[in-house]
Amino acid sequence: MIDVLIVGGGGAGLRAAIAVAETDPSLKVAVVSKVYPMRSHTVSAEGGAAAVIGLGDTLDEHCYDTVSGGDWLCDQDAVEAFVAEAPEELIQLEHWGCPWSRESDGRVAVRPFGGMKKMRTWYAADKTGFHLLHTLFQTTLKYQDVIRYDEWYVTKLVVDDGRVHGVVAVEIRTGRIETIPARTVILATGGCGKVFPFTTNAAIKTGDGMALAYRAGAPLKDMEFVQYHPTGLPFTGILITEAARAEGGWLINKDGYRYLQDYDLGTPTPTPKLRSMELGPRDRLSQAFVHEQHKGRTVDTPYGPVVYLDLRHLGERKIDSRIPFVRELCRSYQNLDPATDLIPVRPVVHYMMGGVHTDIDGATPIAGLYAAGETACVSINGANRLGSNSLPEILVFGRRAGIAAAAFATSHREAEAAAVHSQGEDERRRLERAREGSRHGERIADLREQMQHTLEGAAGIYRTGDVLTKAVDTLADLRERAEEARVEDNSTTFNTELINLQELHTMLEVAQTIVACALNRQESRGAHQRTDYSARDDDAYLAHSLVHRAPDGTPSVGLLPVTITRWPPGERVYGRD
Amino acid sequence: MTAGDRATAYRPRRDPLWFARTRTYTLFVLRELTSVFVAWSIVFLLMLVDAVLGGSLERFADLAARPWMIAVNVVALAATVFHTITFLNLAPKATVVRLDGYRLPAWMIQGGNHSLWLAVSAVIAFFVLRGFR
Amino acid sequence: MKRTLEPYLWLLFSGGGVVAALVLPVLVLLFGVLMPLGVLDWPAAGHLQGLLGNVLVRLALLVVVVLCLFHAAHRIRHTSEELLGIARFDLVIAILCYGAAITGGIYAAVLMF
Amino acid sequence: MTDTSEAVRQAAGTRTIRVEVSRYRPGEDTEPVLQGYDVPLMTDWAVLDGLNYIKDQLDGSLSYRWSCRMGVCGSCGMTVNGEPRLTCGTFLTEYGDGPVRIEPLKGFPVIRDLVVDIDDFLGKLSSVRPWLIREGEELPLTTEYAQTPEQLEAYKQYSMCINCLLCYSACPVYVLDPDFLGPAAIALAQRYNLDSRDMGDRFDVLNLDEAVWGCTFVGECTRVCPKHVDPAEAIQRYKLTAALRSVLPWSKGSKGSKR
Ligand SMILES: Cc1cc2nc3c(=O)[nH]c(=O)nc-3n(C[C@H](O)[C@H](O)[C@H](O)COP(=O)(O)OP(=O)(O)OC[C@H]3O[C@@H](n4cnc5c(N)ncnc54)[C@H](O)[C@@H]3O)c2cc1C
Ligand code: SF4
Ligand code: F3S
Ligand code: FES
Repeated sequence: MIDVLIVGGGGAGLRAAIAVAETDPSLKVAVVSKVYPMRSHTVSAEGGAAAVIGLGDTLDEHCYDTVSGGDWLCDQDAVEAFVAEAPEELIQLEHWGCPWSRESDGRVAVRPFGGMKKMRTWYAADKTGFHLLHTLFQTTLKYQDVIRYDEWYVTKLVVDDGRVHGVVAVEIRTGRIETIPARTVILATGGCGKVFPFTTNAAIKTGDGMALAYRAGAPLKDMEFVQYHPTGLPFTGILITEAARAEGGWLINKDGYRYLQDYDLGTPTPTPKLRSMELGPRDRLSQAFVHEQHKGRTVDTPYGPVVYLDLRHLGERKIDSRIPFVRELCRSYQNLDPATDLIPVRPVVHYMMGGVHTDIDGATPIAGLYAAGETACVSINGANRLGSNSLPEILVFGRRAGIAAAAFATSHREAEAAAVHSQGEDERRRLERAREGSRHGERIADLREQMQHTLEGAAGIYRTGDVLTKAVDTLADLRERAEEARVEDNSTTFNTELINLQELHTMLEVAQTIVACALNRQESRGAHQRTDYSARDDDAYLAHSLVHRAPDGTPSVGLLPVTITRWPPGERVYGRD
Repeated sequence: MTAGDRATAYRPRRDPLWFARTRTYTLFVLRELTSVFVAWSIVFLLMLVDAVLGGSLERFADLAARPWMIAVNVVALAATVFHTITFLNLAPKATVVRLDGYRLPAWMIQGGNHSLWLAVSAVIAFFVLRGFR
Repeated sequence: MKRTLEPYLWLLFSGGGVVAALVLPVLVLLFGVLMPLGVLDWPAAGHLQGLLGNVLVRLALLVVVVLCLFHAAHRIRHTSEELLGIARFDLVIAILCYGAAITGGIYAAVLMF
Repeated sequence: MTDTSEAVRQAAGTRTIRVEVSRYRPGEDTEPVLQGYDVPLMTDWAVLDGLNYIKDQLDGSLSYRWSCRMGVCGSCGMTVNGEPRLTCGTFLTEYGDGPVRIEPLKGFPVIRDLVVDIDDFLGKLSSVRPWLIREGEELPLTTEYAQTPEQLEAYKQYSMCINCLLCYSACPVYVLDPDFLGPAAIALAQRYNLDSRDMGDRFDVLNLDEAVWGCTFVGECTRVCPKHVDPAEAIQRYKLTAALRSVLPWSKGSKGSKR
């Protein structure tokens, strides 16, 4: 029997695993991941990780930037815990060998980032997530007792009587379906960007953990808050990190005009100014793009309208030392050189603020079930996450969840529950039936594509009641059709089609909650902008959306008050001192 | 994972002609085969030394002038030159020189090596051809 | 800890590689190509005897011979194993290759001293 | 990520390219067979987009690994026209009129179609202790170990490895002898050896016949590495370190050169 079973080998999952191993080496820890841990999507994070390390910076300022950046939808107790622990976590990573970029005297270097009033973003050139994940992964190799289930796909949480008892998972390589009993489970499965057609997210980001928890009866929170990043490469959706703007890049429209000055984001200065212009928050920058498009000031390309990111004035040296990966990506995927050419960019789905509802220790309402990382919603990101807050978040709350789960596992030493066997058998039969395949139904890819376009149309940067209402029906219909989807592969060995089908189901589940929450929130806040309710409405909606799965499988949305400690709701001000 | 699961994996057979598959593999093998001519050169040198010490230089000169001998030695020359170039070019890989924390670029080390080669060759030629007159 | 001879063999191989690189091309060029072709005249036997009469020259020559033979032995051992896929006979091949190199070295020493 | 099907719609009527994919279905095939598909030849398409098109539109039973589609997760390595490549960073147009032949990475057992077994590498990686080793008192979590940009530069390149294993596939020594520790694992050992903060010693695992001494400096690992790690250099450097340490037992080799 596993004491702490972690679903997900990304930054959050690995940090949790180490925390458990260090807390109590006698506990049995396992990490189950559908890809080898170092392939997890944390690997793609580029820009950096925020944490206060002196230089005239204070914890309060980081809190304020986070809370105002999140349009006051953050739980402030969680933000305070997060900001207080982030520096230790990043130093811990340093002690484990993370190659942070340095000042000439040997101290860790920091750079500015969007929505942050001080320079507090630590970075490892522009491959921060890559170095962070590989450092964590290589460090976990030291803990030889951590059991790894690499390339196992979790399909179900075994929950009975309000208490988690383990998971059911498929070993992708052999097709073996197994029930793994566990005293506690931590979900660290990352985000769900693949619900949308155009995203920076990897193929694996299909919202599995959110759907697993939701189906098992745990609520999801703030699912309407989907972050668009203002600078994605057209076609591929590859991210051009915010660090490019932090180092001094400009956003210009088709007339070469720095258009952000028209959207209450400050006045242009030649060098970057914190919390101003290109260093405003992502929601506001992405919204500005849509207005530019309506004014006809964007450039049309086969892959939709774009504006340009101009890095030419930074010069080759600075580009190569600070953001070499940007140059590499532009060269290999866009066939241009940012030192001499403009980079075409457009907003792209990037990050999920919402997720599994947890408290500040990662605990969900189901006993023994925890969640951390992008899949969770501890509520530090509110209505809009600030760039570089997510990497420290996965560390801080990965560790917290690990410690909390370890404590729970130590104090709850019951034997295996009967439910483990019966639920495991049911799930096995369901999966085996799915694998038998069907030559009829529609293609998985076609259904997926319809879902993605439905979401883009209804839950994009701007939303409207009618369209959302229609999307509710479309998604319900798609769910039925997905039950009949065509499966051509009935092999037991590395059957990726079977996995893709499970992922389609989880994405549809998540898509429904996004639309339901967006429809329910009749105001505009942060990343959620309703054209039919264009103002923020603190009287009615200074509250989280909490969505449960009703017995008939449809989402049912309620509200949960926001925790305010020291920063009463105010106006979000950028570019004005 | 059981042994049975592993058994289903396909294990490709060894490709006996692997070195012919890409140009770079072939170059590598050629580079390694220069060693045969290095050995030959030493044999040839020892024959020369034997002749010089035994007073039979004439006979050695006759042997060396046979067309097949010349052919072998032309190939040996090409091989040893190829060896020299590849060996001196690859030397900076093992010896990373740092000055002031920054790495000396490879071309500098390579340039130094090749200059040394020319110098040594000149000295040897000098002694063989006219030294101790 | 498992002991291995490889570091020593590799040092000899590398040293041999450097020596071979620096001295062999010019020697082969002179004695193997230019002189036999008549482009250059053979030096007088006395001149060469004079050179070899110097003990330092003989010592240097011995070092060149031994190192180059080791270099060749090392590479021939590895290349034959890779080329022919006979790494499982490594021990035998190694004994043959290095054995030949050692024999050559001893022969050279006997010859010159 | 890539919105493949929309692009396909827009390009209806454009040229196609023949893609030959190696299929191996255990139980059905005794050895891999090539299966041909016609894929739209889009200028922006990577080989991986071609595979996704096949999987999504033509044949759902094709298996391969991929995730990030931006050359950083390291999962999409395959043999493309005989060369080990990251398929997300290799473009169909490079192969003009085709055909493009896509096979699994050479040198590894094939689990299915384009998926190979890499567990062997993970074991080797663990064996070189790829983590920072410290002795004595730890600094508290309020202070970082100082490291100057030059000290960072000394190992940075070796820390860029994405574990894509193209280097193993290209190395004839590894392909002939799977016991060889191999390029990436040694480069990652050197990544820590050369880190000014590390106090560990990896001589026992690197100074072995099947570790650095197995390498005959073919240099293919470096040529195919998409991240310019230069594992060949890492290995040759450790050979020198290990050799000096063997003949001069008092020299602490790798550690000495660090500071
Ligand atoms: C391109 C890009 C750039 C970014 N840059 C930054 C940045 O500069 N700064 C910043 O702070 N944040 C950044 N972010 C956000 C940040 O990287 C992510 O939010 C964070 O890495 C998420 O980590 P995670 O551990 O929660 O999930 P992931 O790293 O996504 O890991 C998820 C894990 O769960 C496993 N898994 C999922 N489903 C299952 C299942 N059903 N069964 C078994 N295992 C499963 C996966 O295999 C994987 O191991 C960026 C994001 C992207 C996409
Ligand atoms: S060294 Fe290069 S080729 Fe080898 S695994 Fe690492 S990144 Fe890939
Ligand atoms: S290709 Fe192989 S032999 Fe050595 S230099 Fe690279 S590991
Ligand atoms: S898909 Fe991640 S490296 Fe190619």
